[in-house]
Amino acid sequence: MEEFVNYALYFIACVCVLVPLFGLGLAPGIIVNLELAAILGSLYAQIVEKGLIKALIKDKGDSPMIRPMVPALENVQRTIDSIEDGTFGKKKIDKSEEHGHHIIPISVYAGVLAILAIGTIITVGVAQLDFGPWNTVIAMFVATIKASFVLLFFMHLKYDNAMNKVIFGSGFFFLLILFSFSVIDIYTRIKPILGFPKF
Amino acid sequence: MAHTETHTSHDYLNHQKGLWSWLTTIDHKRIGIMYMIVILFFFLIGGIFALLIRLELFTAGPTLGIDPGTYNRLMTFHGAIMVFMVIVPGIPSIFGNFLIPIMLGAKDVAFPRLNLFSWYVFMTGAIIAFASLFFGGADTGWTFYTPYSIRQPNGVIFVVLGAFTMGMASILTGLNFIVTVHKLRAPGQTMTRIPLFVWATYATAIIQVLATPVLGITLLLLIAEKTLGVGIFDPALGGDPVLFQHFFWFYSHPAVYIMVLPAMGIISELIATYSKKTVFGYTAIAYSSLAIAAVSFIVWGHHMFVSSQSEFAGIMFSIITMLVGVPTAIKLFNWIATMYMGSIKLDAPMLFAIGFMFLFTIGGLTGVWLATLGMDVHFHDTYFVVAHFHYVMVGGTLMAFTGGIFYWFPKMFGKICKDSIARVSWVFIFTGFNVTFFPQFILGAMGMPRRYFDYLPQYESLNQVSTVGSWLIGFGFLIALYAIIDGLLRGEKASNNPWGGTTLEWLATSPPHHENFEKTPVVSVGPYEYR
Amino acid sequence: MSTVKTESHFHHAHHFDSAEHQYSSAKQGIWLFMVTEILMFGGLFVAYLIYKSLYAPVFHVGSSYLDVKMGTINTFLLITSSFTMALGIYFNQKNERKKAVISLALTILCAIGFMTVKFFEYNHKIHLGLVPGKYFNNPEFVQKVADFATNMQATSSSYQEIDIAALKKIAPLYFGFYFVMTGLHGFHVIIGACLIFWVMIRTAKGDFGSEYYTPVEGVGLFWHIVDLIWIYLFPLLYLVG
Amino acid sequence: MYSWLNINLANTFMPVEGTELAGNVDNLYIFLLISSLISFIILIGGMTAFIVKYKRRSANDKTAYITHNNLLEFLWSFIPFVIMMVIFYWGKLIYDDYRTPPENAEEIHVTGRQWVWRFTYKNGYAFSTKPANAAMLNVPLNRPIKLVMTSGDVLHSFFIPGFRNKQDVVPGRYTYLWFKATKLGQFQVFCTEYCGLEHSNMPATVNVMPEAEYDTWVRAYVPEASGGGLADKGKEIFTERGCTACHSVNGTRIVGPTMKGLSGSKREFADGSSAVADDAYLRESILNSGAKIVKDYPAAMPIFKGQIEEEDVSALIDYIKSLK
Repeated sequence: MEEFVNYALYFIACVCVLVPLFGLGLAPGIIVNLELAAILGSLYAQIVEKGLIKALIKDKGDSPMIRPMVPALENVQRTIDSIEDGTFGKKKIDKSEEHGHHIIPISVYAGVLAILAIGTIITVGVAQLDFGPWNTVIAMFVATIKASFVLLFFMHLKYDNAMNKVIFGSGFFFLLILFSFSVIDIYTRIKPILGFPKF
Repeated sequence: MAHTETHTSHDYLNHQKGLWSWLTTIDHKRIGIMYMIVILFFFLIGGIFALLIRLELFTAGPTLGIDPGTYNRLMTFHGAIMVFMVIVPGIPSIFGNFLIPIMLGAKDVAFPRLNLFSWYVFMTGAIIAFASLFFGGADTGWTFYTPYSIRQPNGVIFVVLGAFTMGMASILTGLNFIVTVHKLRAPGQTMTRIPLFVWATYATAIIQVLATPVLGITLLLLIAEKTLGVGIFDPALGGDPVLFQHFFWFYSHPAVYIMVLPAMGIISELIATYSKKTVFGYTAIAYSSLAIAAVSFIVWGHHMFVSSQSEFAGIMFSIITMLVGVPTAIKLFNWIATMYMGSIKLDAPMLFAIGFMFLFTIGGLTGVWLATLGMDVHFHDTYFVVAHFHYVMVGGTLMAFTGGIFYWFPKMFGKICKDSIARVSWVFIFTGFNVTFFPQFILGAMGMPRRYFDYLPQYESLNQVSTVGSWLIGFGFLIALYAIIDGLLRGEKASNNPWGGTTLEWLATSPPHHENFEKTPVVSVGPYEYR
Repeated sequence: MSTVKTESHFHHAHHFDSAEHQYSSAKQGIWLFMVTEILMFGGLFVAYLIYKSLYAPVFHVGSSYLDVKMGTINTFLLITSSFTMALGIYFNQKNERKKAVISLALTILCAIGFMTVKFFEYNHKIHLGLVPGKYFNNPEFVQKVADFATNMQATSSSYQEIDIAALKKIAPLYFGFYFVMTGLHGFHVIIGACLIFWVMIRTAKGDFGSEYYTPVEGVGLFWHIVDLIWIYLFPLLYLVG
Repeated sequence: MYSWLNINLANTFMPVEGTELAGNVDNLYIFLLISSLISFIILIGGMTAFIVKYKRRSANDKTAYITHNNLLEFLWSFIPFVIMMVIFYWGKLIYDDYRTPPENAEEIHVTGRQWVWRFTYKNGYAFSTKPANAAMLNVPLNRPIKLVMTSGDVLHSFFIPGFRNKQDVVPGRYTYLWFKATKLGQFQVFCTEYCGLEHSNMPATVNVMPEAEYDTWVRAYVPEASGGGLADKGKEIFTERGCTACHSVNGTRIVGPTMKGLSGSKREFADGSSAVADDAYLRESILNSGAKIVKDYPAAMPIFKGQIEEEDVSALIDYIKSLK
């Protein structure tokens, strides 16, 4: 029964998102993205269920191509395992409960300050050159790097528990919703005529 | 279950004495009661405005001898008071404050002083909003649509600033509840064992925290617009009035769920207790609250189908709006399934729950009509919309609210209201409500636009029916108020668990100890174990 | 909680199990509040980005009117203050009260410096008549916007539809955004400085130590958010035209 | 009066269908009404049946312990979902019709202002709904018409209940509304976006004429140089801009002071000061009414600065001066 419900829910999801959009020919982009997500999801499922990474490490771990990647792969496998048995993130919570008052050495703070200063110089410097629309992209990219350093180290988010990370992430997520949906409307509707017509 | 005698000497009502001890209290129960007093007062004012509006619409043309400007101010204040001061803060601030810690088995909310602070912030906001009346009032409607609101005299600023401040109180309350639910559950009280009212208020709190800041910035920009002429929302300076609507509804659509989700939580409690039966599909109801909260953020465009929003955006918002209907339907079906093979007792709170189901079903179904693109073009901004949202807000939220008051009254004050009086009030409110608002569906279909001071003669007969109905509602609420006052003055002493509820608050004494429980309870079963 | 707090004997509030429990709850509350700050400023950013793409010439010319040097100084002031704020928490964790007070005082100094630079910038703008909509009075700026748009039309075919007469009318929009965004941010800087002053006094009185420093941590988070917002505001307003 | 007691036809209390599209909307309406009625009966009927059947008999009734049922829960989320998708698709089809005017549609320009509509035909024939309230938007039968609309001040909305059609009129941009009338006669138009004092008094009428009659009517208009003095123009503006809503010209008090004999009289203000109503005062009061508030009157007048052309102000002042 449980399985039936699961498959039924999956079916609902498909019908609910794909069919109406596909049928109406509304947004091929959305469908492509969803299919990509579905492919990634099934790939993930395969890796998890069939243990592809484990097999890779076991069979080809000695080949020169793979050897340098083994530690990283093992890391990935460990994360996957922790998600599967439901302990993902929990270890971190325990750690932060123990070391709730995690003390970061001054040297780290100083390093972050240096990075922020360098970031600022880069942004100002780049702005003097003309890359056209890329200027905005570069500036925002550097700003985001700077912001993440502030978040992770100054605000200790790196050592904080998963819940606070989720809470903070949700702020940006809902901002994205506000932005994308307003923009979707603005760019698909009649352009403003700028100014009043005479009566 | 109910075995200990009430400890009147240690309950929260007489733990400390005097007005000052109330105004400086950090006890969540007392703060809940303080919210109750002021919100009932605001409700009275908003209700009087509503009656005046209906009276003015009794005949086509002027009836009361007021000019259209006064009518528009009445209409604006009715909306602003009812939305920002009554229905949005209502259930979370009163019942949420009073009950969430008790239901979780905690001694208080996470930040008691912040809780008191948010009461003062709320009061400040309310006072600022009312101060507008001395500066010419506001006649923009509670939506403050630009550019009209920019062109109006400065009384608007006060209402906007008041709404902003009350929004801040709403954020702080929501924040407090989220942390309380996360951090202060009693031992054994897992997330799957908390009562459904807590689930609903938790989902509400998430919306409050995530949506209200956008309202805040929108209103601040509106104030900047009026004082400095910034031009972001003013088409005369290149701004876009439709962007204002996007920002406004990004808050105000989720706000609709701030209003109705806690009501759904109350209904879950009432139906379980008065059917003496485990809630059917606890998980489904709990998660549907979260689902509604999540989806509510991406449907706001259905308020703007004819606002010159793009066709693509309209279609997108319409299809997502349809998805909200699914979790709502799940809830309704689950409640009815809970009644199946139960043992149903029609006390006043249960009558209010049934009234909720009846009216909310109508409100919900007509909501689907309004989310339908082609249909909404005709119904938008007509009395059909007015009827629809009153069916959801009044028929839904206020029904649940009144039912909740009678249900938890013994717990709050240690006395019992006369059930017979409460039932009489239900009869008047329920019939009066339908008499008032059902004709408005027909008026809307006939094409009568909303916010009209004057209307064509052909709409007169239905408007008169509607006005008569409003008197019935008013009378019904007066009886309910009488029942409450009568209960306070002459009510019988209540036992700890007069209705046979199974959630934690019925383990506490009536009225509860000032630290809720003398000994922190340990929870080992789910919330609705009737076996 | 009215008892005297010493470094080793912090009494947690009655409704919490332990000091650790209270600390993590308080922190979660502060993070939730930070989310509301992000969303509030986020609304402004969304509006800014939308208008920037609609009326590019206005924003281009507008940003050229801002003094990048002053903006850069302010950026350095704020990131330094973020650093000293972090140090303030660090020294509290280490029970080094004197150093903590000095760090916090330095943070306040940076905030005052920031506001001073801001004051000169504002003064300059107001002097030139570069103020929001209603009071805007700088024909030269409007002319520059028009020239820039004409130039765009001449060099690229995709800007043919720009209505220059109308563009002139909406030129003040940039300074509307400038004053609202930096004004709201400046207001947060002032609030933050006051809060830092409050925790500084309490640190000096010895209320905090390695056992209990939640208010410092909370005020610190608020201050970093103020910094974070400036990190985005600076390039958007000053650099990206 | 519509016979809304007749329940045979669900749409009897909807206004007369003036277009083909209105018929489609009414079909959707009937479908929604019937499907909602069925759902309502299932939900509330079920509830009532349970209330009656499982009424509490004694205080210690035993109840069944049912926690959930996956199949049931799946069904009652899936079936409403499917129904709602059908409704969405139907609504979307109609919406597409609303939003795609035929290529050959004839354009008529509509401008909304507080609280008057102004219609401009292709050949330059233009008139307002006020002061001549009888002025109707004449349109031909069976020919698609596209209204190109904009607003001069605040948001309005052009709503023709008979055509089931509505579109907001937004300042600063053009919006469209199209219809092909299939029934002769007059159709009511409302403003449905709140626009202030006279929001409910902003009606217009669409008059559907036979094609031949329409063509003669439209051709009868010959563009001519507008005559009349400045004061006459001022009188027109005075009515068009809705000044009449608050200011009388015959000495009675409405909301604001009367205009009769205003010019040259001594005005006393709320702050105790006073001034003679000369041209400069009139100008200031029109553009920025809040500067001087006449004693005993509310500060209710909108600010017209930037909203009104300079020559219109002069015309208004001339007109006010003519009211002795």
